[in-house]
Amino acid sequence: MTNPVLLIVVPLLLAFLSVALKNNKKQLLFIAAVFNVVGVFIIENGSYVIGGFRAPYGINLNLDAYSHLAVLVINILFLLIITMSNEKTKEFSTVLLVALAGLNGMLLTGDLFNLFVFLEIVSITGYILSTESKKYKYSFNYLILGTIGSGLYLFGLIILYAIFGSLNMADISFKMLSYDTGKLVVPIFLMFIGLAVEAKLIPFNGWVRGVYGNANSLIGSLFASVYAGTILFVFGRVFGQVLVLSEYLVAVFVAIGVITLIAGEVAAFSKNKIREILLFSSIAQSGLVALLFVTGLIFPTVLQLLNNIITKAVMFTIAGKISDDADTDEADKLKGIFANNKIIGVSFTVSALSLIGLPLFYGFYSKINLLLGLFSKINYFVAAFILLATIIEGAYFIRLLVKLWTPGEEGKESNIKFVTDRKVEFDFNKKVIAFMLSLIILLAGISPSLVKTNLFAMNKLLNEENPSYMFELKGGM
Amino acid sequence: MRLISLIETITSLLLILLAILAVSSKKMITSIIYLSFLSMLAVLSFAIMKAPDVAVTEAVIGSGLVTAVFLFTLLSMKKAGDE
Amino acid sequence: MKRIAVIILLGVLGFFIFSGIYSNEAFTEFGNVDLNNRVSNKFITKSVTDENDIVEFGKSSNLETGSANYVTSIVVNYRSFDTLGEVTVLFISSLGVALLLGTLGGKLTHKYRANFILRVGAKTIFPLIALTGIYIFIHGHLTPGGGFPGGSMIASAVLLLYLADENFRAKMSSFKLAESFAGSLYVLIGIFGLLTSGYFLNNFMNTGVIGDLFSAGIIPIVYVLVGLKVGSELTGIITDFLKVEVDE
Amino acid sequence: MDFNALILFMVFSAVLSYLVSKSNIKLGAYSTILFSLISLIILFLGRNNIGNEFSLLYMNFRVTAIGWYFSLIMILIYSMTAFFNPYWMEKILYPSSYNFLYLFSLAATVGLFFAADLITLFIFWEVVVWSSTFIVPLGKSRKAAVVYFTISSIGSMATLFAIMFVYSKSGTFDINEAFKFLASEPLTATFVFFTFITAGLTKIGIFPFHIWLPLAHGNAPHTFSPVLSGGLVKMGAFIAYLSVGILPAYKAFSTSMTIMGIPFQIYLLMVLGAISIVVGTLMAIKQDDVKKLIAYSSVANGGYILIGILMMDQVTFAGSLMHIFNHAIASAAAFLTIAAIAHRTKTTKISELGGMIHKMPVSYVVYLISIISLAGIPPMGGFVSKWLIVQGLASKGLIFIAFAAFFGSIGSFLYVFRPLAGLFLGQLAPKYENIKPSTLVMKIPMVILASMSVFFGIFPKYLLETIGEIQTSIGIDPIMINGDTITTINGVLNTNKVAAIFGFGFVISLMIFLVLPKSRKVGLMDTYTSAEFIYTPELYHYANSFYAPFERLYKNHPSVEKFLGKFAVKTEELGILVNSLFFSHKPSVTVLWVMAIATLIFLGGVDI
Amino acid sequence: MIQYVSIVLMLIGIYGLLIDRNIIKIIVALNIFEVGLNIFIVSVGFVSGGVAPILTSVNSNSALIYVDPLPQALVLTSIVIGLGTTALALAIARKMYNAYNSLDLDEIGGMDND
Repeated sequence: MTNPVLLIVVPLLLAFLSVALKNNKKQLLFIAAVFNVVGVFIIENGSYVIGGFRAPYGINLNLDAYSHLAVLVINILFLLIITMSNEKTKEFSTVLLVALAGLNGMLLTGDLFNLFVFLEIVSITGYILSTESKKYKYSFNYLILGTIGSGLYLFGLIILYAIFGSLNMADISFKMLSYDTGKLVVPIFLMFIGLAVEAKLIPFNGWVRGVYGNANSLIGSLFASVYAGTILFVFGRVFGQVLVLSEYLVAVFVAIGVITLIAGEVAAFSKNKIREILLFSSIAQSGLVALLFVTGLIFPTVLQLLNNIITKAVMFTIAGKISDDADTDEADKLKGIFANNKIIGVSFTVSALSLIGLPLFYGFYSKINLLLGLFSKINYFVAAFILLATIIEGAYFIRLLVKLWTPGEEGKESNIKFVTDRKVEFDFNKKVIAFMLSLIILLAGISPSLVKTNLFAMNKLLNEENPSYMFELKGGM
Repeated sequence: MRLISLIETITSLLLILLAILAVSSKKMITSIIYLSFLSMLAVLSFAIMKAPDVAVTEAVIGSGLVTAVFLFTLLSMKKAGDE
Repeated sequence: MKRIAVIILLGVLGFFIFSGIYSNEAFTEFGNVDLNNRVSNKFITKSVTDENDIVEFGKSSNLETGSANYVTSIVVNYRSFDTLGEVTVLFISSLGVALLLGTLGGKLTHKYRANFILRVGAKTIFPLIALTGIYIFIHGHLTPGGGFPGGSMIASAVLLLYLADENFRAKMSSFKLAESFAGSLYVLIGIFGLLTSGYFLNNFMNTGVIGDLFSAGIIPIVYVLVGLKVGSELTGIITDFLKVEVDE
Repeated sequence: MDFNALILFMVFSAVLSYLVSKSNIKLGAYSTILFSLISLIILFLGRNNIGNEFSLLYMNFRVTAIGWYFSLIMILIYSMTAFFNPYWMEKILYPSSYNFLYLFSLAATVGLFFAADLITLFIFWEVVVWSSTFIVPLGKSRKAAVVYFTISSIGSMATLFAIMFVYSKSGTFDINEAFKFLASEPLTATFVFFTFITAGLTKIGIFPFHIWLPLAHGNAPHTFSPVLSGGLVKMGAFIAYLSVGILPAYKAFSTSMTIMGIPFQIYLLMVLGAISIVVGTLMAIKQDDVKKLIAYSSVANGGYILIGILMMDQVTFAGSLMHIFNHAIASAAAFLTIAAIAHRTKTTKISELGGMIHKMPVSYVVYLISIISLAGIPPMGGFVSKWLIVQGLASKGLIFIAFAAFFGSIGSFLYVFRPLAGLFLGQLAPKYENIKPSTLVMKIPMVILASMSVFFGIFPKYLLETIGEIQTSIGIDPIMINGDTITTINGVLNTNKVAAIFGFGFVISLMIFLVLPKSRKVGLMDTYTSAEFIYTPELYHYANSFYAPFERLYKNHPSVEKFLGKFAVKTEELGILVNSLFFSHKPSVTVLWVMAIATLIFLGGVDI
Repeated sequence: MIQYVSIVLMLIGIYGLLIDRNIIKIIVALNIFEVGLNIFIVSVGFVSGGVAPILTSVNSNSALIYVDPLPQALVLTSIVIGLGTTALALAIARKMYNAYNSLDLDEIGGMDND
């Protein structure tokens, strides 16, 4: 098997079948996730046209180093997350199957309109998943914003089509190279809005707080990790590689990214609920990743993105499980919760420290790389903002960790008797996978060369000047 | 040719008018009905723009099914409100 | 006050969008489009893979896509992946609606007992509408329409029956099966193409002469499946919407 | 033994200690003593390693004389403090993790001092920060850990910026090479100098970054406060040394404006050091909690150390290096005595204690010695080093700085006396009538550290010779020392004579004490006023608001704590603002933002 | 003309989104936006004097001037997606009505966890 289209259509097929095979939905989901994880190791890089019509006329799938890495990570994380929150997948199995298909489709497609279709599929699965919390006003908000966003994306895309006469990524990219992109502010910004709504950039992300803040362990981690990762990979594809941005737009996008970064961290600092802290941290990280992508840094950005989504998968699962069991996720009411759940606590801590970017954890490696990239591009101010954000991030994460680990009143020694009486039982799956992921974070931090050389796609990303080579670039007409 | 452009102009103006009415009407039901008319005019404009496929689809889905779904929703809410 | 502010804001925004779009000379004005600058020109001559100078209705045969309707050729051949996605969107929405409303028990119409005319009329008119729908999607490659309007028509016919016949709800589960069957078959056809020719959703059948009913390769088959699937999905959506809450 | 193996050994000993602790907590605690002592011996004997280079994973190391000196101090403090660990194992929430982090942070400090490139330096710096951050909240304050980490990360992020900046200009991370280009670029050098040294300033606790010291040192577990105060603070001194010794600061600033012959950039930091001396001293006088008092004295002493290091000359620098050692052992010993007292009494508040001399005479003597050394009173080591620093400053005519140093010395008498009188002397509170003296294991490190203080006060040459070698190795004139006579430009100090004089004085006063009749002892509860029995005698204890009249002088002083507290509140308010501005359940709010932003951006980017 | 109108329609839809507090009317506004968008997409492919993109016995030759069929194909997708989201939105609206017994977003209230 080498054709990556199977990553999309097999989950889809199983989704269609799952309507008929009601009782085996959960197994079908698991089969599809495992199939995809196996599949990502077998697929071979290249351009795959659908229906036999060559790009840019037909739709093609681009499997280059960038999208290969993306599908690799996203599929593995998807499998891990549904295994971690195994008990919650039953009701949403079909939705998750479609989501899996859509996520792979978004990452692989080489066509901007096809991307819109998959974006809609993924968004709709998102709307449905968000209704799980029964907080319908937030789902409604999400739906309206998502629809308007993708509508504006389509609007912008059609304007581009009217100008360039093509919908193919590589073709448009090729044609834009010899075009005065300063004239394309309106369509590109409209497309940006569409992706920014999903990618959680301030101020386009009014839905995030209500949806993430009430999500359970499965849905929270899916949103924060797999969904967010996918949309940011796509963001990087569209705005980092396909569309040629004018200097003005680069400045605008960087400004939006910086605002998102700082505002997100500051908002997280003011929060007490674990999930809200995490969601604002996710927002900030999205801003960071988005701004790095538009500055043209691909490799370090991907590293940082991986850091974000892997750690968020662990942390949101734990936070969601805590709030499912303890009926609250306010840190003040959960003091010392990790004293009775040490493995989970260690996983959470390692993830948090990695997200802050402390050494010996993977996050440090990505942070150093992105700083090197920014400094080589003489982007001192952005680097300074990132470091400022790190300080805030460190403050609130350490505050959270200290609360969750060491119960106690000010002026009294931390003692087991201050531990909250709310009980949280973590099941085997969560413990093992969370711990495994934190071990990976640790290993990758201690020896980044492991990541560099062993993740085959990563190596390619590292070695090439412009790691994204979309196939048949000179398809032309 | 003249006739077409006349129809086009009238359609355009009606579209805007209906859209404004739909947005600004106080009652939900009128709003939905205006939306339905808007879709029908959209069908007309698709036809003007030589898009028969789109026109058929819009006629069936846009002005037919969407309106029906809207009305059912409203109906169910009314019922819930009655009880 | 708020309204005026919003109108002013949107007015300014509209002005910038207009000037942003129309100040760009590359954006061809309404009606002045030159297809030679777009990928569509190859769709017209059907020469994406085979070079054709000209395609003639009723004469040209064995083209890369045999649909006389260009839109259909794009929807089902050139960009069939979009269509699969589109079907999926509808599928997932109907699923979402079912998850949200499917647990409701009551039936909106139960209070209004359908009268004789509706019952009889519905039963007579149902085959007509359904047949029209089927005609539309079978002839999708020749005439305007296709799977989506055809499927919708079937859905509206079913809706009629549903409104008229109180016992009809028991039979709804067969639609789920039809939906599942049609969707799976659509994907399987695609995979079959992948296995035989290496391209997913490849048009692996002969296309025949343009304009014939059985001429467009897999297009009629796909459209039948799409029509069935869309029909059953829309039926599902509508029946879900016709449910009401029952007090427990 | 190769230091390559030393670092590996230290890391693995941390893991090993964790595993041992998992099976037996006490044994784990003893293993920390064992492992740190072994490391100390390896390091001490491995002096011939100086000059070696080696690498682990992607990290590169180079053993330098000064790095060796700093590591020695660090491991000494850690290993001495480790003797107290067994007694705290039951009281600490996560004993095994504590042992792990204890040894792990030690390994990281050694890695830091041997770093050959800036990334390695930064890695170990941050590792020390986060591993010690998790120990602090096990003590009395959760907030302390957050403040400690936040202030540390302000410093480390600034330093990281400098490191990256230097790398982007010079293309190398090697400590010796990376900064070289700055010699000819004064403007860039100024920027790099200030950003790079920030981490050092935060760690030493230089004003305005000093607020974490009293919080963290005062509230950390009693067995970790000595390490924080005696050990980890010295990492900052190392960064300060790198900023003037390796970064060619004096060369780069040779063209810039000078104040008293010192480039204004460096002078500015010296002023900060002087402010720290003043602030630390004044605040120390106020404290009722002994641990906070010593913490503030660390702020003051940090000022001395920074000033001395920044001078980079023959006398002051040597004094500073010596003071690093003296302060480390003295403050560790002081904290250890407090720990020993707290082990029995469960409190560190001066006003709650008193008369401890009767119960813990060894602790008393050790405390006396170390606090005298901290205050820089002869004949302890602290005196020699402070004398050197003041000598150096005076010889350069740095009047303001010298005045601050002088002020610090005077003030230190005041704060030294307070715990001495309140804690050890005076009446014993009735509830402590039956407490036992500290255990033998606890006495070992206290006595060792105290005797070192005395020894190096009387025979500083053993220390100063090493320091002289360090000075030679980094290219400045070594301190002139002949026997026990230290020669500077302005004066000569013979520590033996000083010690003899003080010893003589001590003997005389001892004789007076023994000969003169004893005063009657009054119990703490034995208090009457107007012939009425007082039911709250604690409030009338003289140690309660000891320096009340003096403190009143600067009661309403401006405070960095308050300022930073306000800043944190403002940040939170900003966060709430962000929340309410952008996050609503109504789509119209976000849509309005989208449209407004789009309008704004089209306004700037669309040609009309 | 009709192209300008389509953009105006979109703006009116957004206006409705901004002004209306009733969730049903918000969905109506969303539909107006989508109708405007669909008309815009089709208008991008319109060629004046072109014929509908279907080969028939009358227009039997591909050498004729056809309107661009691609945007029309895209609009088909867009319409169906619009239906899907509208249905889902209305289903959520019904659930909201059941949960909060109101259709007014102001009445439904803000973040319940501030």
